[in-house]
Amino acid sequence: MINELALIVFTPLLAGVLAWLLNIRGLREAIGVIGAAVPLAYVAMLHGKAAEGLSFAINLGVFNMTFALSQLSWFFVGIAALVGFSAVLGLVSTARGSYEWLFALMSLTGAFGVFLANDLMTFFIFWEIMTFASFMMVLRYNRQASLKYFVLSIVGAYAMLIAIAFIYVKVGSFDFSAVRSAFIEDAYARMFGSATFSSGELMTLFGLFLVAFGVKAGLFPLHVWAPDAYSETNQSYTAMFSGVLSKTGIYGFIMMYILMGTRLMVEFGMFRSAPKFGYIIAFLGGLTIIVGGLLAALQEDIRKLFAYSSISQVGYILVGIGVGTALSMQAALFHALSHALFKGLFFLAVATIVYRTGKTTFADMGGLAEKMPFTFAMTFIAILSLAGIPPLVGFASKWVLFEAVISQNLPILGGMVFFGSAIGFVYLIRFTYAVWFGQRPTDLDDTKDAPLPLAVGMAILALFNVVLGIAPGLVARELNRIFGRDIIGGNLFVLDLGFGKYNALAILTYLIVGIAIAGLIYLLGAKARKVPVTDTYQSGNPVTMEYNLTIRRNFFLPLKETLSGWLRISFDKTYRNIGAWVEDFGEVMRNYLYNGNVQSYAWYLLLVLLILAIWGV
Amino acid sequence: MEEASKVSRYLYTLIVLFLIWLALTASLDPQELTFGFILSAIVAAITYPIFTTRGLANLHPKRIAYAIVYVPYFLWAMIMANLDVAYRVLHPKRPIRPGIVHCRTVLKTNPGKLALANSITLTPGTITLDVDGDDYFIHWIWVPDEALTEKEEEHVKAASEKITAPFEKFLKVIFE
Amino acid sequence: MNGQYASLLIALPLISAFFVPLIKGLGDRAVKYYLILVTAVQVGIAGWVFREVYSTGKPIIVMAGGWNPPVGINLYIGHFAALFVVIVALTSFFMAIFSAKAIETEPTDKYAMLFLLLMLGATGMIATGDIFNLFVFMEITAISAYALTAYNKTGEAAEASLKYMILGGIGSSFFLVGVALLYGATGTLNMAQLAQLAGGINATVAQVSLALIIFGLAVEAELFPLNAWAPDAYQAAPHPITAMFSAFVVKAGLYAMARILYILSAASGWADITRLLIVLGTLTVIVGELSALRQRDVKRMIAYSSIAQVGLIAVALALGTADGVSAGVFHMVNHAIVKALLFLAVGYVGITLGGTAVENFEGLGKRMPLTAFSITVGAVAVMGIPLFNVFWSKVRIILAAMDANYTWVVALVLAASVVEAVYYIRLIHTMWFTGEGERIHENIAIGTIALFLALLIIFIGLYPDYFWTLSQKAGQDIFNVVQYVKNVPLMGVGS
Amino acid sequence: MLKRALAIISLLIIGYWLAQGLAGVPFGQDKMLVGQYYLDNVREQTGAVNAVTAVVVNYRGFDTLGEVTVLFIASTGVGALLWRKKRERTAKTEGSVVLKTGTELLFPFIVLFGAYIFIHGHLTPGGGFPGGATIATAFLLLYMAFVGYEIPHRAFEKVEGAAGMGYVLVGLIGLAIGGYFLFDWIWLTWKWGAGNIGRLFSAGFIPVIYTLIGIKVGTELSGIIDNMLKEEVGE
Amino acid sequence: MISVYYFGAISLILIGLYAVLVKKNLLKILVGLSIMETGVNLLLVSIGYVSGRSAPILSEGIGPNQAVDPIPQALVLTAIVIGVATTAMALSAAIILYEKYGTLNVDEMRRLRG
Amino acid sequence: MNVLTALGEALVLIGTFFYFLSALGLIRMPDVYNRMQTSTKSATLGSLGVMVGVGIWALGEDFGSVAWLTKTIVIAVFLLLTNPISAHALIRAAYRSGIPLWEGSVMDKYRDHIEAKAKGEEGETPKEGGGE
Amino acid sequence: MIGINVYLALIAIATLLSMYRFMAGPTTVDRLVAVDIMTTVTAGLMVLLALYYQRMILLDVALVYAILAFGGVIAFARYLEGGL
Ligand code: NA
Ligand code: NA
Repeated sequence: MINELALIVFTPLLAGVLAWLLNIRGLREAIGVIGAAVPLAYVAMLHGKAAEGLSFAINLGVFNMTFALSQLSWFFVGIAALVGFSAVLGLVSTARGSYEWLFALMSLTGAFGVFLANDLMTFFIFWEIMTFASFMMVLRYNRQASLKYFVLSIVGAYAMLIAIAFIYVKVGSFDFSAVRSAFIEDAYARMFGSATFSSGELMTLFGLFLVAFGVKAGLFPLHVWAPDAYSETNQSYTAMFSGVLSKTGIYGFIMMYILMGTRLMVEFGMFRSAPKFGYIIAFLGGLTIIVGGLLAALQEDIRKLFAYSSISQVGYILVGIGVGTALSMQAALFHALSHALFKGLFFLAVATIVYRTGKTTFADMGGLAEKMPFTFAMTFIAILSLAGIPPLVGFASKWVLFEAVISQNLPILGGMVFFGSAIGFVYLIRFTYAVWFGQRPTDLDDTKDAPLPLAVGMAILALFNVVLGIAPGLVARELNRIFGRDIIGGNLFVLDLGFGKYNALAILTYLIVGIAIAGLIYLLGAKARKVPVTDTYQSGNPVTMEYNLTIRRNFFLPLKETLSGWLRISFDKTYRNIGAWVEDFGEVMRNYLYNGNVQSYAWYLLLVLLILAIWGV
Repeated sequence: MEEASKVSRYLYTLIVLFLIWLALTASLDPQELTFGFILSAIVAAITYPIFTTRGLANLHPKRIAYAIVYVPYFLWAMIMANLDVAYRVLHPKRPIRPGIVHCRTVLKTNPGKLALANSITLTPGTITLDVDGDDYFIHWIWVPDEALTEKEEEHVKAASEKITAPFEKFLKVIFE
Repeated sequence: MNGQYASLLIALPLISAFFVPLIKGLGDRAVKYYLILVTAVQVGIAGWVFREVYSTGKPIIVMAGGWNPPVGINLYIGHFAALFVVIVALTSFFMAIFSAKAIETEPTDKYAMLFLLLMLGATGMIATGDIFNLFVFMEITAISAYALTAYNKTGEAAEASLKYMILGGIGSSFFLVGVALLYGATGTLNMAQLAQLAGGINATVAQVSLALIIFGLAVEAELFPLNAWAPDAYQAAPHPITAMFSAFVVKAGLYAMARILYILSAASGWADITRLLIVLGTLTVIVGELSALRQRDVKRMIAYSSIAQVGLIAVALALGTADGVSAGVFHMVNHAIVKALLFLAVGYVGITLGGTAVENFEGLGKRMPLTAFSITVGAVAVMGIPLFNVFWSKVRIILAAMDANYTWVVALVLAASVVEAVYYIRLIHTMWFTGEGERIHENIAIGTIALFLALLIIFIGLYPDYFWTLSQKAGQDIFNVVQYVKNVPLMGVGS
Repeated sequence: MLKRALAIISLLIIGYWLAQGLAGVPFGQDKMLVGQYYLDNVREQTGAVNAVTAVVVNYRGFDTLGEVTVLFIASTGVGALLWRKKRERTAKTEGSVVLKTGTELLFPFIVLFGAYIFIHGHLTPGGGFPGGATIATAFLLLYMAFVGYEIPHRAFEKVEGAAGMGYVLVGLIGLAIGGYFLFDWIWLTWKWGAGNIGRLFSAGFIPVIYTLIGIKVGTELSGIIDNMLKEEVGE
Repeated sequence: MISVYYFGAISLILIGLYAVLVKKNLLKILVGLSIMETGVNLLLVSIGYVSGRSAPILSEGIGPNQAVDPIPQALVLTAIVIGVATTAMALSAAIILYEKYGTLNVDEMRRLRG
Repeated sequence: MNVLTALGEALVLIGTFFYFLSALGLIRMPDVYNRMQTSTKSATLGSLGVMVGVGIWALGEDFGSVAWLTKTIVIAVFLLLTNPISAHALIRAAYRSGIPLWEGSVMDKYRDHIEAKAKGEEGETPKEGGGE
Repeated sequence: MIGINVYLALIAIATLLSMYRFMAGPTTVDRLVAVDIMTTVTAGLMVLLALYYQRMILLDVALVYAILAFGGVIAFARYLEGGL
């Protein structure tokens, strides 16, 4: 019997390669779906078996590649398998050729590998596989976007590599447990005398990891790749990209806590009730929420909107992680789950829209609710979930997060989190109205509803949004298992934090009752005049395009103008300038050094001889 | 001048080469002699068409006798030439009156012309600049008054008498 | 079979090269097939030598003329040489096949001879145990490389060749001065005996000779700023030859540098030289990558990339640790495979589409999918993506460098790798996602080689154990000088 | 000017450095280790009296094989680079009769002397390379004197190749007979010329190899001269 | 005090290198390289010299302890041939270069660059 | 000291003196043509003296053998044959490469000859132009 | 061998003077003539040294040298007159 973990990790890759090699329409889709279904099935089977210490190793000679299943990794693998499977269903409809099957499934393998890795090198290897595969998905659509993504990713990856190599050199092992105990020992050593890792080294390590995981998670100001990359690829794949891949960054931060948290805490101490180093993460997370949210509001392209929204949401998770209490961690994990669920759902919906209409900007859309009722229904669940409307899963996680942050007396972070929710409403309203309601352009009259695979994918995610929203205790139970103690109390429907309580069932009941009453009123009340969405009213004055504040075009222009000063500070541009500078520098240098004149080259030789001579005597 | 038979030419070449070999090794060791003979035979086989046209006829006793007499005659001329040159080099006023003169030879064979040209080059203040058919053009460090005439034929006659004629009487016998 | 038969590695290419004039009359085709045949036999001999060395674990010491070293010259075919003669032979074999298609310029018979002698030179450099003999083989390699660089007889080819000759000439002169000093100080040219006597050499002599020898070899090993000939030569040489340059000619130089470095590790001034080499190696990486960044000619771009990788290998070899050397050797192996593939594929594009300018690569994915795929695999491998071979050796080098406290080197090298990723990604994008074109029939033989190399890249990427073990043994062969000296049956002359 | 000054200063520094190094290996001092071994054993072990030759052909025969190869590469390389579809001599002036005749007379002598040099390589200085160079000089003179002269290329190339093969074959016979590549089977196995040291038929395979090298070098250098002196002409 | 032979050898090497560094004519540069090689060869021979000893040809009454080191001389023979070979190659390449570029000035030999 | 060594040494002395004279001519003469006049013949004679002198000298020493003499004679004959040829080739090269005669020269019959020849051959074989 | 130093001195002076002509030129043929003289003188020197060291083998060297030098001078001369 092949090890379950190996199956989880390698089935998608195998399926991807097979699908790519066979490249027969229909067959490759089937193989792809199986490739994503097998891990999901195994994850489901392994539920509750994390304590059994399931592990797996491949001896590569170069080193031992090890995998192990823990509660934490089960949780993340679960998210990845679920969202990945749904995204793969989406791909059945939207994938353009075997190329995408190969790399989509390869990136899934990467993510599984990252979550299941039991040593730093394995972690890094799968991190790279995942990055590379996702990059290839973007490359096909847009060279510029993919380059930006890849360069930032690789900068992050190499930062991680240096950090890992550094730890390896000091500790002599890649193994998580060995590294962890080494750091804990070192923490004691620090407290009672001299430590192996100096303060500067630790700061460097932390910085390197911050860059490494920050890039992947989309932490401000390393987020600039995400909007382009998320939008410039297959939108079904984006569901996986945003839902799964960005979680590896989160997972990385958590691993950093686990491996060297104690040591860092001992070295750098606390800021208020959060560890100092964590506060940096949290603060950047807060900025990420704000920046992502504001920019999301200003987008004219739905793909971009959700890309920025995604960034913003990951900010929440990072705040939770940064605050560093058990509860905030749990909140972060919880929100990671809900974010994967609702953002996955969103992107599948976007994929459906793009697939059916071929359009991506608000200006070209409108009134689709009528034409795509199922998709609209799914999107509506996602909207509610993201906006944090009970009893959907988004509310539960956000509520825990709020409570966790506020209870720690961290007002700035609290404010940031709150602001994030507000701005979330702003861009969701626009999306809701501009795409689904209002006047429908005539060329969208023939738009059909979601194709079956996409529909199934959305349905699965929607189901989880609802079920886990109503029964958040399911999640809480898993989270408590990870921490080995009951941090969030309550039962299946009730979350009890000790100082606050949330009863999803009760809220559901109120909601149903409320809706029933409203429906009753609607049915019994005065007959409203039904206006077809194609019916347009225009009062006498012609609308000028320059300042056309329809909901579909430049709706938030005033906001944009207000923020114009801030918007000019663009990290994206800074990075691009750095890139251009490097290229120019390379060009100048190469033309200067390799000027073609062999006599200059002979002088180089003389120079080296001179150095040797001066050095030698 | 007609060509001798191949055998004659080959044998002549072989003899000359083997003699040179003997001079080079100056050894009567049978190993050297055997090998030298074989080698001379091989090299002669390759080179005799270039080396000689007249073959064994070169070894005619009269020729050899004249050649033997020519050596001291020429050496004497050469030493005289060198003393003359020494005088011109060491003389503070550097007494020179150079020019290119035109001579004519009666020699017909190429080896004869070569010998003449080399002899000229090595003797009194003369260097053979070019040989074109029977015409020799010679750089002369002291053109005598007799040769300074404008009339071509007179000039050639005067120059030839001074330069080529002294050697020709020997060379004619040796090479013609 | 007697280990002395390993001398066939030298004898076969030589006698085969000398034989070419005798069969030249049979025509170009015949000469090309003959070349393939000879290289195939060479692969066989190399394979036998490899098996012999790795199965017994003992090096083969070929004693020319039957004289024990240091009286005679010996070949030392240890784990490194045994591994690399296979690489040399195999690459040559592939390139011989490629040459059948790629070489149209006459005179083909001369090409075949020079080709064989280039292979011979590199083999000898790797195998020899005598420092002056190393010089001879280095010159054999270099002069055949000069000739082959200019083989296309264009002005550019002659220019590149002349640059190569001038810089190579300076390098080899100073190398020889170093050898002269070393000989003057020890009275021997045998490397094993030199290793024994190195500690006792007068400090100044040791410093100067070591510096000069390394300087000379660094020109061949393409270290910045001594490598300015390299991009031109790579660009101008016939495509199969470029592949050989990158796959093993430069490797032979690197090996020689490492071998002598460790042979003389007892010499004073050693640490300074290694430090300088690391600095130069790092600069090589950076300058190479930056120079490749905006290249419009893909062959030249890959040439710069190759130079950059060579710098990385030099860094690894100069770290002065067993891990570093092993990692360097591993990278040599991987890089040889990858660059053979890349230059093969790029060269094939060059001869099929009339040039290697980047414009010719637009739509290559549609026109020549197999070739484009090969280039992609190669490019991805060089970038250091896991599941491809180069990743493992890069990681090993980085670990070794960190271990030796060269964090700044690692940081700079990795920064340069980012640049490398950028231009390779651009190439991949150009091939697959721009341009259009009719499908062109791709040569089966070349396609098979490319596919084989690509699969090898992936195989090592998935299962690096075997090659890593080989590399470790080969690295030990270079690093463990004590063992090296023990292995050479030195007779008691003097010492 | 600045460049020249810089060059001179740099070179002086480098020169000083080299001199420092050389000061450690004093001139005229006996630094021999392996060299003394050769001097002590050369007669018995190789049968040659010229120790340099014994080192070149026998003890360090591998170098010489390489050296032969280098020259072969040069000849091949020059041939490859200067190869054109149609090439001819394009001399503007004929050689004079003096030069022509002189060459005709000297040619056999120089060839013979070249052969003398390589055949006596084990007894006197010289050997295959000077001997070959001397023979090539003979051909050079032919080229100088006769603007229409050409060596028979094909034959020369074949001889060149065959001589090279001969060298390797001698080495391989050593491998077969004595167990080592380039083993001097004539001297060490067959003991030929044992009573002859200092005479022509001695020194094992050294004269054999020198003869092969001499022929090879002679044809090679002639080939190089031929290639250098011809230019491409239109069809 | 450095011996005159060493001094000469180093001087030749440096003079050759100087020519390579400043002369613009390719042929002069190649001559410079040859001068360097000559210097190196002289150095090799000088290193093998032993005061008061003769050429290592053990005839005419010269015994093993009256001869200089044969090795450097053997090496020089090899080095000379290698030098000749390189020069021949360089001249051929220079001929092509002159054919194609019409110049031997190294400053104009710069089509491959960057 | 016997007759042979004395004779040999005398010849060597004369030979080396002519070497010196030859080089002196190289310095003192005004142009290349006249330098060759004074130098090449002195050098040849010098060589003759030195070579044969050494051969004879060696015969008088106890290590000497007849081989010394035969070999030195071969060398001497070689130089006697080749030195005038190279002198001739050089002076021809000087003339044909356009080096003018010394201003004190009194005549140049060769130029007349070349010009006449060029005129005669014009139109027939334009390739064979002769000198310049 | 009383006078050997005198002969060597004369040869040395001759070589130096030729060297001067080689450096000073002014024409290429001047330099070539200087080389020709130098090689002739050097051949003589080699023969003298053979006597001095009592090594007949050096005579062979002198002859090889003379042959190669002759070939070289002829080649250069022919090159200068356009005869290649
Ligand atoms: Na004369
Ligand atoms: Na001469």
